[in-house]
Amino acid sequence: APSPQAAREAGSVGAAAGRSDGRVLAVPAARQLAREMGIDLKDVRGSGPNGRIRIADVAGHIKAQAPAASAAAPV
Amino acid sequence: MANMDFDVIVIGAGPGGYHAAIRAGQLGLKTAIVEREKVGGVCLNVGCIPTKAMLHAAEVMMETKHAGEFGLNFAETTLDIAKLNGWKDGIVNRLTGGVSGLLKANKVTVLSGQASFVDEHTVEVDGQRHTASHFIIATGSEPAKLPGVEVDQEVIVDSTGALVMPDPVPARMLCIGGGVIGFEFAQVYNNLGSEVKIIEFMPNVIPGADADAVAEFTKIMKKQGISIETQTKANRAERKADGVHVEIEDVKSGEKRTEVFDRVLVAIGRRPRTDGLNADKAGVAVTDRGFIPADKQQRTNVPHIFSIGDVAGNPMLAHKAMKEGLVAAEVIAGKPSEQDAVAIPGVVYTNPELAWVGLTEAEAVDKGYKIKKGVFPMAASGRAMTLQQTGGFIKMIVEEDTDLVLGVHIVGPRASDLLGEAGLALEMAATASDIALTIHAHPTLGEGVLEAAEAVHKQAIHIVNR
Amino acid sequence: MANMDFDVIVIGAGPGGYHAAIRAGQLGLKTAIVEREKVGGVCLNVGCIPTKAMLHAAEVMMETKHAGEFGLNFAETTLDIAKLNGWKDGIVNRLTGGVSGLLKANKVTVLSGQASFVDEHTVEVDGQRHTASHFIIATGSEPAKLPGVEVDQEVIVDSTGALVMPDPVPARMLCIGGGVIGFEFAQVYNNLGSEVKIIEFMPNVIPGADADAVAEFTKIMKKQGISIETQTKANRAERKADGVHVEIEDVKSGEKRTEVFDRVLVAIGRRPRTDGLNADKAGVAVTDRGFIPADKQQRTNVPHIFSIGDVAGNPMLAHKAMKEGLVAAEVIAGKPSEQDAVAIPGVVYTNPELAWVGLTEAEAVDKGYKIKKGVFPMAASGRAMTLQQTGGFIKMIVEEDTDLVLGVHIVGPRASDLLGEAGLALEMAATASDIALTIHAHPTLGEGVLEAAEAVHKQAIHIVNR
Ligand SMILES: Cc1cc2nc3c(=O)[nH]c(=O)nc-3n(C[C@H](O)[C@H](O)[C@H](O)COP(=O)(O)OP(=O)(O)OC[C@H]3O[C@@H](n4cnc5c(N)ncnc54)[C@H](O)[C@@H]3O)c2cc1C
Ligand SMILES: Cc1cc2nc3c(=O)[nH]c(=O)nc-3n(C[C@H](O)[C@H](O)[C@H](O)COP(=O)(O)OP(=O)(O)OC[C@H]3O[C@@H](n4cnc5c(N)ncnc54)[C@H](O)[C@@H]3O)c2cc1C
Repeated sequence: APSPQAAREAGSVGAAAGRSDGRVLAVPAARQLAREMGIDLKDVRGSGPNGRIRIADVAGHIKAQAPAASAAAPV
Repeated sequence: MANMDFDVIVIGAGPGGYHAAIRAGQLGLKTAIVEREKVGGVCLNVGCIPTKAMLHAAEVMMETKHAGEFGLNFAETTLDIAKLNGWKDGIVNRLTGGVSGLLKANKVTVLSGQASFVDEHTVEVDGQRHTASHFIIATGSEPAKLPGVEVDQEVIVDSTGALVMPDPVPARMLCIGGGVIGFEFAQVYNNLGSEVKIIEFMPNVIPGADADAVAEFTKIMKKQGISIETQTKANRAERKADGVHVEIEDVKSGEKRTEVFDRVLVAIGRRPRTDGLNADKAGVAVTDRGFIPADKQQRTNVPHIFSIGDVAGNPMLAHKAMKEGLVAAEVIAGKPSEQDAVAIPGVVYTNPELAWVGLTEAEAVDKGYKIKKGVFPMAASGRAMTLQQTGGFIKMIVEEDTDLVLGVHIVGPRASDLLGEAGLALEMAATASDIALTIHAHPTLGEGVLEAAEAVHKQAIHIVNR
Repeated sequence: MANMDFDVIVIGAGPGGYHAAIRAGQLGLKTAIVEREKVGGVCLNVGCIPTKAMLHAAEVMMETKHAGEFGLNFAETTLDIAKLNGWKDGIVNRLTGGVSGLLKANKVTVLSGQASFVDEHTVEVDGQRHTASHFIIATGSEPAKLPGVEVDQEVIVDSTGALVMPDPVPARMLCIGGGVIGFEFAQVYNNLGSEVKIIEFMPNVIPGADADAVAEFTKIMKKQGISIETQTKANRAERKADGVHVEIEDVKSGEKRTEVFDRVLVAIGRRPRTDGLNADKAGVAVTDRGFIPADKQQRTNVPHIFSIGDVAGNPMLAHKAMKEGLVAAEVIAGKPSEQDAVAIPGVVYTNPELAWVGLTEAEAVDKGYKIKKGVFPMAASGRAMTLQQTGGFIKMIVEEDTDLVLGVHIVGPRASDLLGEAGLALEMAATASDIALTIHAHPTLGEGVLEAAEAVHKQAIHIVNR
């Protein structure tokens, strides 16, 4: 179940990555997952405040990429 | 409602009330707070603060007993009990004085006396009527009474009476009720020299805490010399020349016996306080048990009247009252605040402490979560060793599929200080990995939180993972 | 590389090395660790742990001095110094024994002796050659030497010598170097009765810490009786009948004077340790200053050879070494790990502690951040009052536009325990609001973290916001 915090964050989605200090705001587990999946966090849209990336955002990014591939094979 | 005296009147200046009033003041509301006893409420005057002062004194006494291990010896120790009581009162006075100053600085009018509703926009205080567009009821709670065991605040005391340490320290002390308050006083008296017994009606002490944590905690308390009997109740108490004769009953067998004590503490719970408030005159609903319930915005059934803190419902904890106070004030000021806390931490401030936030293992299972857990014993912590406090553990409950932290349960020194991280983890929807990947300073007790998270993944370093 | 003896050989069994080895074992790698002195390295044997044991003893002594405030008095106090030293050694032995057991439990082969590279896949230990597909260099660091002040480990000591408290406790103690180690020992000796002076070459003590925090910290240390002189250096020391004569120079004026001490600690920094390693034989690059640098995966210039901990670079801290050890082991096991920490915490484990994580105010400004800050004084904390420790504060640095927490700096009791929350906040990219909206148990020191976050928004409750 999504926590109230998650709901609160969803209400205040900030800009996507691209901070002046070059840092991509992502929680540690999301950083790890991105590395495991070979994903550049700069390509992921974070749902948290200031575009903070959570695991769910990385997972969502992976899913969003996947249909592009499967779309080529219509049912 | 320009013809009202105030934008908001807060009734009761405990932690809930003064937080509400200060925040209301900060947000530019014309605010008054009514208090019939002392600013600071139960918490500052006869609750959280004086107990922690006593516990600190008791802790230092305990530490000096272990100091011999590292070669520090004390030939003769004396305790000046009047000074102990006075020191504690001094801290209370400094804090309540501070709160009064803060109310003033935030332009809050303090009205002394009992507030009674006259109608839904008027209260009477000391014969004077005051109107307001909004009210925040923060009247708190008081000790529940135990029929047959009449509190005289001399030898049979409630938590307020127990705060005044008698001279000499009572030789035999009985705590009726194995909740947080019972244990905190049990340790104070035990460390100061009393022989202490806790009796608890239910099968378990510290309701709400994780069963494993409670088992570890009671094991340590017993080792410190506190005797604990569950499923045991006190039927009646009689003051006699040689002490208080208490009839104690084994709830399961029905067997009765009489034991004699020099002081008896009744700490069987607290009940909401609404006497003299005349809530009905404002149309505010009060439950059978005396609570004034509120929604997530802290509104009662009457939309412009709010209820917060102990009187609003369980858990009766100061930090819950504070949060609710802030929420109520912000809502009145037009902000979209909500009491949306994922979890409310609980602490027994003994030494070691028992502290937790989030779901217990049983609660998590009950709610249908598939869980994993990680346990890190304090005995494997270098810092705990250097502090001479290796009892206890840190237990983390995690949802299996998502790795989401559901609860953290700590028995150990300074456990309450470690709750900061655990609480933030819960509110931020952190995973055990998030914690495990965060560098924790060495050597700190907080490394145990990291190790418990690693243990969830069977990757703890300082214990053998099974 | 099936013909290798091991998948990985770790060189050096300090915190970096043993973390690497245990994690490698957990991940199923055939692992060996080489140690020429004692398992546990500097940290367990002569660093983090024994200093914290001494500091605990010193803290209890300090506490007993303040116990009179609440009526607890001690007629006569004696300190058995042999017992103190033995107690500390006992903790070290328990911990190093524990690490040996953990290495065994994780099927790590321990090789005793000095490891020297023969070629890039072979080391020699005690005349025996061992081959491995990967190496992790974790050879740590050692005290830097100060020309003219020769360490004899009797009256002129480095941190290792300082750990053995002489009997009687030296009357006059000089700490050369105002870093973490200098301050920790200064307080130990001060609390045990020495008259202590710290001299520091640079204009500021505790490099890397926030300037405000350092100012508050040094104010408290001075109040405790430690004398601190910055921009001051020791030119030479000579052992004479009446003590060590030290020529001290005021760096600005060039003025020199001689002062006499009973013990002199040289704690001017540490340098990486690569002696006897023959890193060149494996083609591993060593910098002029003796470091073996590594990338984010802890790889040196030779891809199958990793470098971690003190020898890999600053800051020379055990928890950095541990993290790097885990990363190296995981990378060797084929995992995509990275040393990607947002911040590495720092702590001075005195009483009160100075602890921080993230950017200092100056660093944040230097990096071009537009910042806001919130400061909460310990004097306004109820818990701090009950602990009799109201010196210090919690300072939070936040990015103005985003509310992102950039750094947290704490002077106060148990500050290191509060770092858990601050560290998690930084790694989770938390905002000050995230912290302010999280319920913190009352009464805890952690409430100060919440209040500092509230202060950023000028909404703290227990202080007047300006
Ligand atoms: C011994 C003890 C130890 C405790 N330790 C802790 C602890 O460590 N941590 C923790 O979180 N909680 C602790 N608690 C619980 C904590 O004290 C309460 O949860 C907290 O005080 C509740 O705050 P409140 O603002 O709701 O009400 P209260 O603190 O009860 O304050 C209510 C105030 O309202 C006033 N009042 C009532 N009716 C009226 C009226 N009609 N008109 C005017 N004024 C009125 C009362 O005089 C009182 O001052 C402890 C309690 C006790 C008894
Ligand atoms: C007094 C003091 C207090 C400190 N307190 C703290 C603190 O509170 N917190 C903190 O984070 N840090 C503290 N430190 C720093 C901390 O001890 C180091 O950062 C940490 O030990 C570094 O770990 P490491 O694994 O890199 O190396 P080390 O701990 O230095 O271990 C290296 C090991 O490698 C062995 N070795 C070296 N060369 C070879 C070779 N060729 N063959 C075989 N074995 C070899 C050495 O014998 C040694 O055991 C303290 C340091 C000191 C001196």
